[in-house]
Amino acid sequence: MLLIPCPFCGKRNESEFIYGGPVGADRPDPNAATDQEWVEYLTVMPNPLGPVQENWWHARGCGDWFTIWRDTRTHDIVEAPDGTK
Amino acid sequence: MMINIITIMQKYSVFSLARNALSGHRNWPQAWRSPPLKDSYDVVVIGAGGHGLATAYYLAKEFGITNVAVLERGWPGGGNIARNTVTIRSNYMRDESIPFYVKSVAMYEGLTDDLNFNMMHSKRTMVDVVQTWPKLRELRRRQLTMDIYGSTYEQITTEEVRKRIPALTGGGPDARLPVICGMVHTDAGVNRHDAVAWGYARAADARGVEIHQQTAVQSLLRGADGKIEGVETNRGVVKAAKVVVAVSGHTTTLTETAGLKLPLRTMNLTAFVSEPVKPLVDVIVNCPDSGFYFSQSDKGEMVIGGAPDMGQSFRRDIKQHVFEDTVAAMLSLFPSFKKLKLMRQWGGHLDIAHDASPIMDQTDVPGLFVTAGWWGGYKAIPAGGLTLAHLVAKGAPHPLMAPFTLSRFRHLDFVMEAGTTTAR
Amino acid sequence: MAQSNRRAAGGRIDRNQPLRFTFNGNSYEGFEGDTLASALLANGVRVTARSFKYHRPRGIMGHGPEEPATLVELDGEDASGNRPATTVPLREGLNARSVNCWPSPEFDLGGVNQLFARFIPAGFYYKTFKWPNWHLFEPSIRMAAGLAAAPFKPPSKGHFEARYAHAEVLIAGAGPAGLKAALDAARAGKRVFLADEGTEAGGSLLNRNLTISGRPAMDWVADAVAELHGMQNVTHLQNATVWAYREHNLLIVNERAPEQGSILERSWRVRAAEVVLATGATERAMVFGGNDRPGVMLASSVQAYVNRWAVNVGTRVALFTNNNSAYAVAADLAAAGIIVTAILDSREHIPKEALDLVPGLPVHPATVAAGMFGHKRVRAVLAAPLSGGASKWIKCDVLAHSGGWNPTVHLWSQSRSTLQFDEDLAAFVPDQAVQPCRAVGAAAGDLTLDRIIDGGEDSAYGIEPLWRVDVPGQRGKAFLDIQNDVTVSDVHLALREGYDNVEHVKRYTTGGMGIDQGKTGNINIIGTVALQKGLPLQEVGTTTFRSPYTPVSFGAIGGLREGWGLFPYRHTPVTQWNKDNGAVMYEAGARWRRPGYFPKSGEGLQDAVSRECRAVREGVSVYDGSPLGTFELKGRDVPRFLDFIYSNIMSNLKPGEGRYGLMLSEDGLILDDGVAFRLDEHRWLISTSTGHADAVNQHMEKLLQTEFPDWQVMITTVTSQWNNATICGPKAREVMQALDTDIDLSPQSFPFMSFREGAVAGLPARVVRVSFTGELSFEINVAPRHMAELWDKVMEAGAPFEILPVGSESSHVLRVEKGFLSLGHEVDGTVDAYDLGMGWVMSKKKSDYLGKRSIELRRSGGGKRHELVGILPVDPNQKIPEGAPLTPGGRKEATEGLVTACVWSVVNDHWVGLALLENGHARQGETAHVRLKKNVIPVTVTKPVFHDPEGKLLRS
Amino acid sequence: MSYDVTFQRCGISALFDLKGAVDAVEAWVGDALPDFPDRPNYRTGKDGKELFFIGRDHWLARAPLEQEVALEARLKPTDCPVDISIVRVSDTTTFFRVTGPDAGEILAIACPLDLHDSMFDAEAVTYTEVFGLKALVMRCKDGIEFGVEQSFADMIEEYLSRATA
Repeated sequence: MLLIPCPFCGKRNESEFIYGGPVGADRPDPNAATDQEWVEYLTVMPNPLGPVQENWWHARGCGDWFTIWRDTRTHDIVEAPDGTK
Repeated sequence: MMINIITIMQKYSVFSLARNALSGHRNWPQAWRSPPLKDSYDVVVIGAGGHGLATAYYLAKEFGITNVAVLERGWPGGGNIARNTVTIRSNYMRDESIPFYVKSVAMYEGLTDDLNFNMMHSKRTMVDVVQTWPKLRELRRRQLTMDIYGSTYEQITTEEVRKRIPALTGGGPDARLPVICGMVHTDAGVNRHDAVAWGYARAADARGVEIHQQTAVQSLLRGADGKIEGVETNRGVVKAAKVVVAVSGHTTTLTETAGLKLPLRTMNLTAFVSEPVKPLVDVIVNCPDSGFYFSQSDKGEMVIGGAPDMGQSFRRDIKQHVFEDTVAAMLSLFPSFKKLKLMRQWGGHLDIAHDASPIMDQTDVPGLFVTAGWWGGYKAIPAGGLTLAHLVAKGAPHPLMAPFTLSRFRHLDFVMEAGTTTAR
Repeated sequence: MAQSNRRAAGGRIDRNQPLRFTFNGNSYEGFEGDTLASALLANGVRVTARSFKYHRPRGIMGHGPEEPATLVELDGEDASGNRPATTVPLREGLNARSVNCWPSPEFDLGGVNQLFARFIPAGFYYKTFKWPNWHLFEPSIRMAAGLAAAPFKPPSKGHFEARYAHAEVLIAGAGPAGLKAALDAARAGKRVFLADEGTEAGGSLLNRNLTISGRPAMDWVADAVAELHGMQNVTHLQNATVWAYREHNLLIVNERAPEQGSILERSWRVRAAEVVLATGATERAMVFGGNDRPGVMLASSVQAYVNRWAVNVGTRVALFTNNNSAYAVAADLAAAGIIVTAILDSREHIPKEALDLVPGLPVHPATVAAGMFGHKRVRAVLAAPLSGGASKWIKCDVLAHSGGWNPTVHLWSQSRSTLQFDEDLAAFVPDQAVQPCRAVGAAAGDLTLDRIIDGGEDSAYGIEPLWRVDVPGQRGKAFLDIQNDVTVSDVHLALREGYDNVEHVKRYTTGGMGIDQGKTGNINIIGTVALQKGLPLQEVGTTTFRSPYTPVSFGAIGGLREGWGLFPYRHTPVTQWNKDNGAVMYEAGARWRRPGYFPKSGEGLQDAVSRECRAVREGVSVYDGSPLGTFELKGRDVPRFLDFIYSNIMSNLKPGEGRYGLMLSEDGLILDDGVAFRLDEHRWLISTSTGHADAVNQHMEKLLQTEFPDWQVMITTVTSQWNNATICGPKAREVMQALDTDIDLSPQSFPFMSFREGAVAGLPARVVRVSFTGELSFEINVAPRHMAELWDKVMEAGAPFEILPVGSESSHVLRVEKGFLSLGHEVDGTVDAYDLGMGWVMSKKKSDYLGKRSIELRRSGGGKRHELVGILPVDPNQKIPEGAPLTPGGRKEATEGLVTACVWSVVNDHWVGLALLENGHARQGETAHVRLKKNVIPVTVTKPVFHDPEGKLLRS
Repeated sequence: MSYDVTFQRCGISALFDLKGAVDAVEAWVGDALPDFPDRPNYRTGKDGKELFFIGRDHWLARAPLEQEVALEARLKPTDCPVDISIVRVSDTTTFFRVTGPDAGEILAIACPLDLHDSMFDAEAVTYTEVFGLKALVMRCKDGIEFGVEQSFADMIEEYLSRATA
């Protein structure tokens, strides 16, 4: 069970959060992107053997959506969100 | 060549066992050889797990391609196949999936003879314990579609469920989630995961396939024409015009070295076993509404699986809260297990495709094949190995695997299969 | 004969508290402070178990959780199985049995396996039992395997508890090193959590005669414990095993029999800033012929029984060692008046400080034990000089052996911190920590008490590793894993067959896979592999250490969360009324408990549902719609936000107006459907389906906070601020009038899809004209504190119109008759709005909204589409199971669709259904075929609406 | 009872949800409420009213139920400017009190948050988890008070009786 640094509440138990998936590519202009670009944007996510940036929602807390960098090998949080107490 | 290799393989039987017993078991040959690593092969299979070894075996057996090397970073059968809960079943929902798993289950049932290695395949049947009406509707939908493909799924009453699973004393009328009924899948079974890995390894070896342990592939090599050319390993370059990536959770780690992007994410799934006790539960118990399933191994351990963890992970570890959810769900239906003890638990990482269905295909890199996106991939090993071998040998997908090729993503035609996990 | 081996005095037992207990049907007596093992030894019970595979007689070998041989099951109140006898505290009336032998360990029928031993080497089952098939053999194999009987009922009284705790320093182990660490941290004012698996603090000091600065070591322990208990910032638990070390310094502790009312066991989830592992060291076995015979025991255990439990396990003890620690044992035994018949030491040069401990005792350098004489009790040991000289039998009734010491690194390793093989200690010791954690004392490889307490001098340990005895003329099986009956030759066989990785050896031989997880034997397996392969142990490496350190009952892990504590559940103020009025309650979405239908006595489901449907179509009904998800939105950018998340346009709604809409996910799948109302210029109210309220909330917040942080949209969840009673049916308006409201109910001033605020039955209310049934319908929203009152008044005002409460079953029927969408039925992750005949909800004007591009892309692929149609069974009385597939011509081949719903329509007097059918929109009027197992049901394909197609009624 | 505690279902309070930039919200509410807390997850109080700072640009105002009408008249949720949001949510939350010497023991079972006085003092208030649900937790006389989504109240009551059994 991770100890996740919420920018508003500080470190809290993982059970208070809902995982929001890795931070993928920016949303391309749907009217300009090619089919392949669009499919890639939708389906291909970063899957590094190492730090990944991911979204978490403090659903059972202050309601903040924020991102952290978490190392997928160790689960160490290598970069906390800005403004974490 | 093939012939004298086969003679090397000593037939396992009660007679050979007795014969060897008298010689103090000093004459058993190696289950597989350790030949020197050549600098090129017709096919290189990366990963000596279930799917990799099976693919190599069927390449040799069905398509006569024996100049094959299986390269393994660790040791054969040391990956997810050593970490799964050996549940073999074909109760899926969609036309794309059911026939594939029906084939796989049938192949498993004949595997002991085919490989001359005791898989200890035990056709236990699986009982789904149903606790909500929407789940029952979904299972009924599966039932009638499965029937078209000859997979059996019968609804039974709560009383019959309790008769088949005497230890199921929870889930009464006043329970939080009362048991409504059950669904019986008689095709389901369990076997020994080590036997599957070692049996395929031994039989593939006997047909000329080389298995190289402690041989870690660091990157995939492409020629100027963009085609696959071979692999770079900790023991040097190995050339091959065809390379199969069968490395479970690490698929993207490798394919990225060839500049390939795949819709895969690596997640952690855990399992645990209880202390060994005398026979108590004869069937595989699956409780989709509660989010756990288990069976009792021949050694007497309850082998229990639950929901996957949130978030990508290459760390084989236990999420305490996910684990506790599974245990609490189990105790709700099996209160007598409160005094049963946890003996061992572990995690394994696997990659999950965007639509949670497997991917078996030749990639955009000519000559580079992947088999990935397997969760619950153990049950798919024989059919997965056979159909992928077909693709590698013939260059065209086997009809059973056609729905699982990468092309489905081109127009977002996902295979939305609800039957891939009991995760709630 | 009672307690014949009990010493006259001494030991940490209370001789004033005799305890009666039963073992394998015989009754014995022991004392408070005994374990089952110490009491059995005190009573001279030698054979206490039979081994797993060969059913060889076994005795007690250890004195703690490392015990590999004697597993018992307890009957009665604390019934449980597979407990090492060494960890079972004795209590009055304890009733224990050896596992896995019948009728008794003294005479065990399974013993015949010994005759076949040579035919069942490691992995034999992979090679046999193949013909005719495994099923022929499996049942008997299963009966033979498994140890204790399975538990058949839960504890009859008491309960389990799981809780959270937080500490600045968590210390595992209350031996000298752990107590020292606890004192240091506690004195520094830190919040300390100290947990120890034993019944009392002291660790190894409990078993040995040591002094600390001139005083008995246990006095020092008592002082330390007393001081810790005096401090507010210390939590000190005994009988508490730290069994798991998780990520981010979360450790799990299992506390047995806490002094707290009816709590059986308690599980602690401790989050610690720093962890100190003072888990001590475990003595390892020597590997030699007959090393499993009753009477062959770990040297430290023999010492523990003499000192801690005042039990002479034998009268003539021989020792076998490769290090100095056994000499202190010999000294204690001699001091206790036990005859030490020999000290066999595999080392050629024995350090002086060792010899000084045992003046006058017969020490045999460079000599090993090469066999044991005696089947059910040891009588002599075969002493074999390594020089090759003649070996000779030496009398003894106990052989105490020490293969050296393993730091107990299970938790360290679980934390993912690394190990390295220390050549001096000949053991794996902690190396790099990857979490805030350190090991101290013996767990860190520091085996010297003085150093642990006050950094004194290191005294010699002098081990020269001996992984297995290998001399000519060795007699009997040499066991590496006593519990799983794994011998040296099993490991050799595995290696010979190519299973040469340590993990392979473990799996092929099952060595180390027992309940003790090979605490005494694994290192010898690794050593044996290393010798055979000519590798250093570091390269062979260890197998993975997995939680739990020792087995933990599932009850403690589950805590209170079984049953009703497992899944949250939600009630509305009307739930009780519903139950009182005979509602059959269903599990609805989002954990709501809702009425399914209200059967009259003796009435079946179908009759009840039809009766409720008739009321809605012909009279009037009331439905508790409170669980619908509702959100208030406010802010400058709400209009554009709604236009982005709904597929149709919402921004042009006027205050008081509402509109049905569809929410799509970015990849074009249907997320939810619901209604959006504009309350005033800036305030909006949206409703979602019950089951998706949380998902929609998450979806909206994620978009706003991650994609459009500068959009001003403020969302407040009001699901539980508003409950609603929905009056529905042709007579709904009359009931509303009877309820007395200041809202003008005429269709002109209060049309369909509009919203009014006012008083209803004297209560402040929001009334909404939506309809999920196709009938005239008023949704009266009030605050939950008023809901019960409103409900009563509705029933009262509706009585003259024979108003009926209805449940979700009839709602399902009614929506099917209208062809209204139900996410749980028609939406299965493949269909889009066009397939559902809802193209009208897909805005053509908007250049972009969630899901638009993906749906265009998907449809451009030209793949087959399954489209929503109505189906009428050719036989009006033919029911069709929901979920049934449609196949071409009803043949047994790939499906072309499925029946999503099928209900008895009271207005049509006919079973009617909805289906997703390949190319269905173009097939109206055709006959399609539902494929069942035994038969085929022909159905006519129709438009998906069976009642009031123009929608006159709901607008009326 | 193995724990020396009593728990009490207190029902609902007057509760208003406030969102928006702090200046804008402050300007609108004026002196209708206590001063705005300057630290996240802290509360301020004034003549029976309390103000909880429980999220980014997010506050809860709490008062005895009998003050609800008056407070609503002061806060005027329906009239406040577009850039702030005020919603009456009194009915959404049911409050419980766990008091007595062992109150901490019960919260240790229910709540993963470290409620040690050195970590969570008398003025602290925060959303966290209680018996697996989102809950608003704060100290009260002789114990802990927490609020949960009103529809879960029956479940929490049942859970509390099991935990204190």
